Amino acid sequence: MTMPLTGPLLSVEDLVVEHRTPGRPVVRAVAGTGLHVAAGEVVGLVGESGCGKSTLARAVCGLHGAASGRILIGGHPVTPLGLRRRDPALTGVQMVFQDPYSSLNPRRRVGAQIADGLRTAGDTTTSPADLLERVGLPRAFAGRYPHEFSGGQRQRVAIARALAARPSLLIGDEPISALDASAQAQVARLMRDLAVESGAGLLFISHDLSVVRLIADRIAVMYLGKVVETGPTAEVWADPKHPYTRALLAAIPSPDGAGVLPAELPGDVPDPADPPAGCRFHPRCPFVMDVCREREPLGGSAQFGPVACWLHEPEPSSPS
Amino acid sequence: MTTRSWQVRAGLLPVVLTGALALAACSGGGSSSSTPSGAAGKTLVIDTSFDLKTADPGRTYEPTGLIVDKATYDTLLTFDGSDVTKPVPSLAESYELSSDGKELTLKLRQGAKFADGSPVTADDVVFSLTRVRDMKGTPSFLLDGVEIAKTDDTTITLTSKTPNPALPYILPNPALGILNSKAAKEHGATNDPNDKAEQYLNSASAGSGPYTIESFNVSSQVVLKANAQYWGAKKPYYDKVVIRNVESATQKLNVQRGDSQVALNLSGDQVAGISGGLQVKRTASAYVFFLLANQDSGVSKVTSNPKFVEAVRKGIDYQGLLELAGEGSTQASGIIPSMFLGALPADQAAKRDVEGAKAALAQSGVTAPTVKLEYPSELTVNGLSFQPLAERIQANLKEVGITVELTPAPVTTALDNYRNGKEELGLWYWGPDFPDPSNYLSFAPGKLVGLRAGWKAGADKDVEAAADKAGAAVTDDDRKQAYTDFQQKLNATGPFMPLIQPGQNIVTAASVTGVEYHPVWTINVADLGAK
Amino acid sequence: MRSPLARFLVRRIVTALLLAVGITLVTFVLTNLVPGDPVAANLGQRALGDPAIVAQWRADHGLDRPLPQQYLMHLEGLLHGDLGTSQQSHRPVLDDLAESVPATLELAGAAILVSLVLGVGFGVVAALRRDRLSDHVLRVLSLVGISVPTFWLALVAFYVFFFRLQITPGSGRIDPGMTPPPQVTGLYTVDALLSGRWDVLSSAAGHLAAPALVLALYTIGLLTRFTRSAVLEVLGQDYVRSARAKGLPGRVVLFRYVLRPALVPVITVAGLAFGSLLSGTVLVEAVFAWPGVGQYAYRSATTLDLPAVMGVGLVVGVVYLVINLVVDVLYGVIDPRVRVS
Amino acid sequence: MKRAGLFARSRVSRLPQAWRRPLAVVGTVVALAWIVVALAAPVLAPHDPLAQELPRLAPPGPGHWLGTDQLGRDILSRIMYGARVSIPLTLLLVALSVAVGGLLGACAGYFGRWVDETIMRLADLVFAFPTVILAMVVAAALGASLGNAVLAVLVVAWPAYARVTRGLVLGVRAREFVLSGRLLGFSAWRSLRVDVLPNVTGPVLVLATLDIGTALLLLSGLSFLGLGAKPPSPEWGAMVAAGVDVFDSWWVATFPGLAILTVVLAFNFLGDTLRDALDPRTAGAIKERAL
Amino acid sequence: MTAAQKTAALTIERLRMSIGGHDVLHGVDLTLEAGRVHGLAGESGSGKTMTGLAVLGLLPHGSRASGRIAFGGRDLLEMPARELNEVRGAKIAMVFQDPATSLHPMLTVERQLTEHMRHHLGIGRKEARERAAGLLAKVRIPGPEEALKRYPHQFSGGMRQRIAIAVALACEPEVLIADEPTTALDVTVQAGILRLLRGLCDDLGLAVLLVTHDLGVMSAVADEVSVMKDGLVVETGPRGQVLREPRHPYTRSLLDALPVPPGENSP
Repeated sequence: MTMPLTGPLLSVEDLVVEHRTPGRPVVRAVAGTGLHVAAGEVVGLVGESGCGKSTLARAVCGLHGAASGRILIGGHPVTPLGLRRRDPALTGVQMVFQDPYSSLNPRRRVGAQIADGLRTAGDTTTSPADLLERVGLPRAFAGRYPHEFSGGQRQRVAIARALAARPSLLIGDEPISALDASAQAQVARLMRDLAVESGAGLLFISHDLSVVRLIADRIAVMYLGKVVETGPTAEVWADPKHPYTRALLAAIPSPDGAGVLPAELPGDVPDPADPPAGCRFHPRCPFVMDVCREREPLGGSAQFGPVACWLHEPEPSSPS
Repeated sequence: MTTRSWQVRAGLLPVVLTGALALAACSGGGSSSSTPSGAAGKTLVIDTSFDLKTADPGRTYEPTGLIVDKATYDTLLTFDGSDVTKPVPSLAESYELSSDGKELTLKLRQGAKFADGSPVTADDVVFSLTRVRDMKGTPSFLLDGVEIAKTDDTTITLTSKTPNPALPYILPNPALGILNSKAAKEHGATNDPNDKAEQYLNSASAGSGPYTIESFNVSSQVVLKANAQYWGAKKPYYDKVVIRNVESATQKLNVQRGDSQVALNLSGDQVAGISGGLQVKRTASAYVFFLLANQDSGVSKVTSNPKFVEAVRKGIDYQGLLELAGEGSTQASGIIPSMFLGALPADQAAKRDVEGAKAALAQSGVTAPTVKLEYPSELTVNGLSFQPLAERIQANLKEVGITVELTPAPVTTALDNYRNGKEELGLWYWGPDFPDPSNYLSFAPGKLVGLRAGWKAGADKDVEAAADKAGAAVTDDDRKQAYTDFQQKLNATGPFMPLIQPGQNIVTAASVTGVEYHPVWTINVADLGAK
Repeated sequence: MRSPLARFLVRRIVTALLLAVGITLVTFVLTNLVPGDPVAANLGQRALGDPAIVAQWRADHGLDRPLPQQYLMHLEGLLHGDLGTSQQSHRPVLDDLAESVPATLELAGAAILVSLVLGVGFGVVAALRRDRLSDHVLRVLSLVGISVPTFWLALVAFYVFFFRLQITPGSGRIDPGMTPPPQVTGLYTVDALLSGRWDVLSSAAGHLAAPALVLALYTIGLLTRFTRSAVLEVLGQDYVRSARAKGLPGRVVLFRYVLRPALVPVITVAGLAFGSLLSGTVLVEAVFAWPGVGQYAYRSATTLDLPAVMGVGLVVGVVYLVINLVVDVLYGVIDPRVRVS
Repeated sequence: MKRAGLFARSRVSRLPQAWRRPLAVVGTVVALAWIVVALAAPVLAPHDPLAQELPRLAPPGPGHWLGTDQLGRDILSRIMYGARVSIPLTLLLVALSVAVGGLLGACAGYFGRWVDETIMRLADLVFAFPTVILAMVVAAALGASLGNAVLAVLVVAWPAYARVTRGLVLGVRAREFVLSGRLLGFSAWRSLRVDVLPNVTGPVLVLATLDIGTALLLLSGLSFLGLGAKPPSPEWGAMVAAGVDVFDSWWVATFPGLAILTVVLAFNFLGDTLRDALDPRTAGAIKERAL
Repeated sequence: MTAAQKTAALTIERLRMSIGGHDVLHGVDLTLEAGRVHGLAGESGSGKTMTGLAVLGLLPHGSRASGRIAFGGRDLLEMPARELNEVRGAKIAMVFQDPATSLHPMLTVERQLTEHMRHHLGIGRKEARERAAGLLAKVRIPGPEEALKRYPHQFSGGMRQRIAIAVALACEPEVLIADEPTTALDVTVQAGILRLLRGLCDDLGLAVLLVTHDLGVMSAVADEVSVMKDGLVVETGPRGQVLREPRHPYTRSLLDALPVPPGENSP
């Protein structure tokens, strides 16, 4: 099912998502931020663990309610998934999850699980075996149970199931982080190729920048509940603007055999329940200024463009 | 290989600990295995299955309560040993029944004292007896319609509207024990149902008996201690008497091990194997087990059929039931137990006749009947539980072609149905309230037990007339004749089937003396001594 | 700022109080489901025949009111420490319970103590000697322990140890000739110890041994199985491996690294096991003529003594809540994560 | 990378092995033997279990291998017929507990919120009472009969299943395949039926096996207290109770007790082995409820 | 870096191991040298972690090992349990993958830092405490004195791993086995830990066995690299050679699977 396109396929605006645990302070996992994905576009959302990128993805699927802000899919607001069936208008968003060992029902044949996706799309012509073929698995595997597959194969099946629903937006929530290194790049590429081929947008979440670099058209860097920098992948990679993005890139050890020790970013990620005032990154920022401690550079809105940093305060006239 | 030796050493530790603990437990057990009877502090331990609600004489009517009250209270009259034919003086030194049987005059003994040392007065007597009557507790019927008056400080007059020749036989009942009225009143005793003295009387006896209550617990044990002030000639032998609530099976083991000196409720089966220097006192008890068949057609169309009743009566294997009840038991030929005046001779007892039963069943027009037999599940009478009897009856009647469905119930529930006359078939027992056949007139139609069998007044004129005649008879010969007649008629057409009188088997240590079974109070603790 | 443990406990106590109200409601409803009229059970035959007395009795006991009102009266009484009057003993239920509860607590307490020592001990041995002979033997034994019908075992034990072998004393809590020690805790062994009555102590301990062991067999089996798996689980933890990698002596690793965390789940189960011990007392007390709550409960239930049944329900429920609370506090003692933010 | 797929892999590969463990073999053989005895009792039993035709209280000997009871009935025959009473009833009871508790627990776990609160607080309440005491009161309230005893035990047994099932459902519900299903537009019921329940049945059934013994102990305990089977039904607990009165005739109480012991033991052997074979994560959940 | 020293601190020869009858190591050969980091790479299940555990005799339940692990002239596999225990923690220390689980959650940092010091070195509580504070400072834990009183759950993941390293270094071991020490950490934190490890190796002359699946990490800190596959070391050599000109096809396939060709991803 594809929806008429009005503006970007996915538009997240000023989204706030909170985790509440009785007896503990409320944690703002996503603290008022925005994100856009266009049809056919591959966006990589990167950040370290606990920065809220998975929560953001889940909110987009309706798996987590938003405390405030808006999420629109093709102009259609996302409602949290309760006990009722998912709004058919929203089934165009499908997700591939992190853990290959829990992403498939161990009690059902993979063919049947892929068929669920086909049913969602109302597709009566395609067979599960066709989809298995598309994700690079033998057609005969449709009759097998998940435990007969390796981790990488399972993720392929999960991708096949998501694709079967003919999504307009595919979300990968760390879909490769639990795989062996040799399978990671393959699966990531597969996801990209299939999404682009079908004209869907892909929101690819990962903490592994090198993989994101490989497949994403655009990259969004998240830190402590906020997107701090977005931009075309090559641009961000070549010239990271935000100090955090720089630190993140510098920390990646390169397998070049040169023995170069990666750069260290001192300090710890602050407690999301009690974020620092002003710029959230200021306690660790090597370029911290007074203004950083006091005022928050609001990204994504009119004031700040793709980089939420006082170092890159935009010209008043040129919002991106 | 990996090293694991540390695990072995550490692992042994709990085992060592455990062993020490087990040893401690065993050594604790061994040291106190038994107390020799009598000598050490002169403690007597009596095991019995408790049927105990209260130690307040005005409320008590359960066997265990009567044992306790007999030991802690004196009554105006009493019986000597197990002889229930002649009331003898106690707090009253003499009594006289007027010729019309309506007025009983008692002379109070001088010098009798309560345990607190105060004298027993006529006022105490009047208060105690009036209290029993007007408080409407279980035993109040004993004094129904009896006026109690103090003539002077040493004379009490009991006046009844109708002739009451049984009254001297009623007065020994421990329920009519004389309270220290001053002490009792201080603790809430009154002459009406609002009496509040029970709690006090459960914690401390207010009587003049040879023992006083040291502690009292309706579910576990009652401890009596000797009344140092006892006024009577025969002082209590034991310093302390412990009456414990023990299942009959355990009673047997306890008395055999010497853990107790008296076991009161052993069934015939349990007594059969007993040995080793124990005394066994076997007596037929005054309890009568009987079967009732409800005559109310609203309750059962089947059991109200006279031919069906006949089939049941003929179908029961009385000898087989006797065998279950064991040694000391006898078949009940009538509803009045064998030791009472007017009891039916043994040769008139019902006999099994399966063919006759089948014939009667055929005549009844009821085919393949199914009836419910209710009985109290956890109640035992002298160690005999209702369960095997019911099962045997079930088997007996099956041979006749009657299907019996057993519905045991806890005694309270069962009692409810029984008292309300709702049981189709019921298996119960009757213990005499006092040793007199007049007690059994309640089996007549329209009377207490008759109604429980759905036998309403007017249902059987013949039996009713016989009952009235028996109630009015005054001389022993007349009474004997009338009661025999009443029972014969009852057996012929009534809804009751007397079954057996179980034996009362009292097992005591060899050293214990003075054991006598008494039909009213089972055992008089004060009579017990040691060699 | 309150410590997490305090906050945790406050929350537990509030839950416990709500549960306590629930318990009163359940017992109340249950006891009112019981067929049979308490009047018949409690009045004399004569009084029963007199409608005025019956009505009066019903009024006195509030039985003429609608059930919700009866329940509120019941609750109000509870607030004043009034559990009503037993229809059997005609005494305040509280007094009855004050006599029978310590007896059962002594029995169940001794049993849980034995179970903890033996069960945890066996469990640790079985886990450390996993898949060896001793492990297999303990496994079979512990399974036998949880499979034996308690009521039957009580009979067999009484018959064999008391009657045949004559190594355990007979019925009751102490020798009948002895006077119970002055009441402090109500536990004869403890009271005897406090008052220095060694003969009573020995007698009480002796009387306690057999029923407590019979009662404990089930929980020993339970705790053995449970401790074994808890210890095995901890043995597989990374921090145990790192402790061993540090070259710490086996003793230290066992007690500090293995037992302490393994005890956390064991304590939970021990708390639950205490509940099953209370159950067992109903079946064991009769055989050993132990004057405890089990006998009282059985008697009350079968004689439809509603106030007594409600009292038992409440006391037992409260004991359960207290045990749970103790378990919670122990968590805090053992595990700093509960205690420290 | 250490997170191996214990969930799916272990169950498939380890269960068959479990059956070869000696305890499991003994358990299976004994349990099967009892089931055969129950089925074939009319053929196997030397006497009519109700016929009061033998000498009373005869010790074990020829013609009555396990002796006779107070009424002269053959104890061996009664025990054999007793298996027809106790075993099916226990299985029925456990099945009912699984059905009631499992369904309630699944609902509590899946639907959460007030459904969860209501069901679990109810379960807490039941847990606050010792099983025997509660069952005793319920049985007394309903009246003594085996059917009512089963109901009474059901009342105390369901919460355990509710708790375990709820815990398992909570675990499974958060798993990614369930979320995927919901994202594909599964209704809550379909999700529960297709994705959740099939993945909790295994552990719940193991718990049920473990619980058969406990259930039999409780049932026979109630009968022992006179709140279960009605005479003359040869129920084992009731038979032990009948033996109490005739201590000296040890065989009357001993053999029915042994019958209970062996059946319970057999199922415990089985259940214990099955639990060991189960994936440790889910086994952890049911371990709590070994009581 | 003191590459001139070529003294073997620990040698593993023909190490074979089986768990429950399944062979997991088929004869592993490795040599660790003082002051050098030896990287052990491979995919999950290749046996690299088991090799590390075997050195300390910390094998899982039901496993058997054979071959030779030479340390200080003795074979650790043959060493009596008691003596091996004296080597563990004192001469050879280990750091595990997940600091969240490898530290005891119920014991204070001080206790976990000092207990083996006191046991192995026989020093008093006070001295051990002082050394512990010094160690925490060395691994750059802020406020070492305060930190000693706290429990592991009160620290972040990176801090916990630093504490775990401090614990490993407490008795001044000669060999450190680090089993995926940064896998559970974020990249920015990982960078700090890698720097710390490299620094400690250089400063203290430790022989480090770094087990990791991340070739980037390997490239950053390891001097020598061994690649394992299915219980065998398929290739060993200096870092530059193995990562740039792999000889074994398996190593090559590992490198080819990387998302970014080597040398191309520096910003």
